[in-house]
Amino acid sequence: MNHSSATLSQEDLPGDFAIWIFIFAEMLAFGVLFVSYAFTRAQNIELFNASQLTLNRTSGAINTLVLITSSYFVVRGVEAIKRGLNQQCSHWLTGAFLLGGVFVGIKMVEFQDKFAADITMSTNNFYMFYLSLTFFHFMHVLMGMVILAVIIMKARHGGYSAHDYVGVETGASFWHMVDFLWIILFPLVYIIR
Amino acid sequence: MKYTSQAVAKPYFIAAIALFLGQILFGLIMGLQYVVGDFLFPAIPFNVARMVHTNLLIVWLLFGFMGASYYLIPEESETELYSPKLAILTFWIFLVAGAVTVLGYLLVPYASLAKWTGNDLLNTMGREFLEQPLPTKVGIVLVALSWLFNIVMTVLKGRKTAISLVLSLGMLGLAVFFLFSFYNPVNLVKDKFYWWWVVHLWVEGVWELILGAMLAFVLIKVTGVDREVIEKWLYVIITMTLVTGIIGTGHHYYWIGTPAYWQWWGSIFSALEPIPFFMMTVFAFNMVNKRRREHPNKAAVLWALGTSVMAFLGAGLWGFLHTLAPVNYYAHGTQLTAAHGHLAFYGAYALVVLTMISYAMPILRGRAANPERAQIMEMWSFWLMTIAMFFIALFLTGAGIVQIWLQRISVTPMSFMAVQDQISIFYWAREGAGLVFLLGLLLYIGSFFVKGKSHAFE
Amino acid sequence: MNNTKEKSNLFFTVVWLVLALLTIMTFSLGEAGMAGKGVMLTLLAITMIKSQLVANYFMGLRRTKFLWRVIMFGYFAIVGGLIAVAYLMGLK
Amino acid sequence: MSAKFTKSMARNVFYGGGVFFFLLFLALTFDTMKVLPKRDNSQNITPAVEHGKKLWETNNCIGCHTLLGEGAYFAPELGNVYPRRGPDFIKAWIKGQPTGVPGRRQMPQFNLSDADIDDLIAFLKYASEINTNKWPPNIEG
Repeated sequence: MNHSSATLSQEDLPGDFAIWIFIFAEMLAFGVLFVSYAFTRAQNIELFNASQLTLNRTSGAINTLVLITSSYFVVRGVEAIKRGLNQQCSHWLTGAFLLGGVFVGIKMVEFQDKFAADITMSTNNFYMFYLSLTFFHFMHVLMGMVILAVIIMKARHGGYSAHDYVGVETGASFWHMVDFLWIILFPLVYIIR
Repeated sequence: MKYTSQAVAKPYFIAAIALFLGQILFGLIMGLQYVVGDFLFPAIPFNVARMVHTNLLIVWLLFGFMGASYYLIPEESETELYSPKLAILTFWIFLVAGAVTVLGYLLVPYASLAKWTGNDLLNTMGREFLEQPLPTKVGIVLVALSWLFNIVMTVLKGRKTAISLVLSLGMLGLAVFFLFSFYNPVNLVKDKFYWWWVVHLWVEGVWELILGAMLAFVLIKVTGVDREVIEKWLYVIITMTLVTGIIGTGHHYYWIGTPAYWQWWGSIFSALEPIPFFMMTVFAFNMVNKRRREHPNKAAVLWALGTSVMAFLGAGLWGFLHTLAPVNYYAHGTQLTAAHGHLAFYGAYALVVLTMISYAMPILRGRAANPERAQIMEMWSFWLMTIAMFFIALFLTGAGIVQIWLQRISVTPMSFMAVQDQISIFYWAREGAGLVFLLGLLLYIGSFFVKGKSHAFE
Repeated sequence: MNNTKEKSNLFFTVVWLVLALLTIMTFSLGEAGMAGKGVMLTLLAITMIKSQLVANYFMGLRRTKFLWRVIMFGYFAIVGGLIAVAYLMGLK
Repeated sequence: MSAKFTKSMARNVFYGGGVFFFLLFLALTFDTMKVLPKRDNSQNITPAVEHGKKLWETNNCIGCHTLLGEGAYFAPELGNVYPRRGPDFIKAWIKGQPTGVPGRRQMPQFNLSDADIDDLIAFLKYASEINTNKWPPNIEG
């Protein structure tokens, strides 16, 4: 697969390095939460397996597809801005933003069900991890959407060019992080038993 | 001194050192009371000595922060301070309020002090670190607001730099979170929950912004490294401080009645809290190694590097020792907590104020740096105080570990007082280290009076 | 210049489809309610592949310095590995 | 190091990260406040307990003792002194202070009336029934 830019010299990280320090910190926090979930489950498997069944696996899967697609839209947006096409970039990113909204909508329905069933972080250890992980990730999706919105605004006003699109790549890197954290979270919490 | 109004910082620094000395004297009294239980009883019971010790600590650090900001903001904003007179007025109000409060602790039984100072009106007294009577608390709010007003007006009319912005945010946070000291519900769990919003969100939140801004300022001055690089990393470090420190408040919510999920949130995020301190150490050494000039004030460079290392040891490492919930279950409320408290407060905040004083005082007295002999004396005092405090922390850690074993882990747990007798050897050693610390501090004060050829401004 | 544009966009679309496919596979394994060591390891492997795909191609780490790629791959390997260990411990 | 590492982006990440985690902290606080009544024994707060807490504060007990592990480390933990010693012992102890034994740690005499001591004990009883996730590890506190 002769990827067009594979031949380029070793580049630096896409986007501003400041966001990457934040990305690594978030990855560390989520990583510790994932591993803590796994080892806590090892101590009470029946509880975790039982409670896991009450989760809405379909909405989780749909959300995964939604986030992956929105991540794909962001990639297309970055490819567009690399060629200086501000408007096209803002359209792709708007698509990604709307899909983020879909994710948030589905998530809020899911949370509503749980709270209606009087399930909270104090119900049991599984729900504590489930709600902590999904809510922590949910807030990251919201933050990612705020970042995308800022970039969309600037792109719509032609704020970027083929030689200056660091801001777009910075927001894109954060959004992709939010995506792959969910890619790990979904099977771990919803599927694997 | 580029701006005449920077001279306002001088009284603040002098008051800070004087109160620091007072704090250490009462620390020594308490250290002795740990081994000779009835020392100075009933004239100064332990609880009174403790109030004076902890309140003097916070007040002398606040004096240091205020002095530092009155010194560095005019230089950062490249304009005169908005109102030097207001700064002097604030100084005297704060000094008098502090002195009267300490005298109140010492001369009047606490219960009567509470009755006479309107505690029945609004009950805010009797909580650790927040023992001040209501009028003093109101005074502190006024002092904080006038300090904030003075600094922000100066920044607004001058150059805006990352350092002045971060310092102002730290001061704003300090003022806002202190307001929670007025909220004292009957519900003990809520009382403690919001009490930590003053204590923790100060020392592991906004104070770290002030610490970062002060250290960045001194590093720019003594290393001459490009401001852009230093301020960029300042932002990164304080970002990590807020990312880990805010949710890190959870490590105080394990055993006070709050839900069990705090044990996960608190443990995970407070375990990450040493990261910003580690970054600060790497950052400080990196900047000094890449320095573009040899600043004559070598003592200030030592203080700055010492701050970054001791802050990481005291706040980072010693904090991590007992921050994870399963460990904290046994270490909560033992001498291990006291060890962390001492080393963290000294390493992070006492040292950064001393760094600022060591850098600014010679300039306030009209020279780039103190004479060689004075600097050597200052460096001796740094090593004496730092090593002495390190040993205080070591001895208290030893006491804490034995206390945890005897009182909490062993199958036949001993009573509190029986355990205290078993660890009195550590308390004797700690008192010895405390005396060495006092020697270091006296040497530090002496260094201001050493005459000799000083380095003129280049 | 034109053909590389189509090619890279097509490439990303392919990556997207692979990711979608793997997600559907994960979901169907879940729906089938299968459990046990083999399924767990398969699911974990799929998850790590998907994450690495996102990191390599969507995030563009493919073209960056070795250091960043090691950090990212190491993260997936360690997190995935520890989760596997925890689940294997649970099975005993 | 990435060629692109600007101060302005570092500042944006600082604002974004700071606001984000403070909002998250508020969310956790909101949930805590909601679930607290089931754990904080607040249903047993009586005027006696309230007055007892006032006495606890105005006599600066926290200056020597710890309560639920927080305070000074000079004297025993009092969060579970009620189950450890019982009300009568506590009352006798408070009235009998200071011991005056040379070299031993001394507790001041607070000259509290019997009613005051009963209120203080009511507060300590209330404090001992708060759900502290099974802390302290044993009765010694």
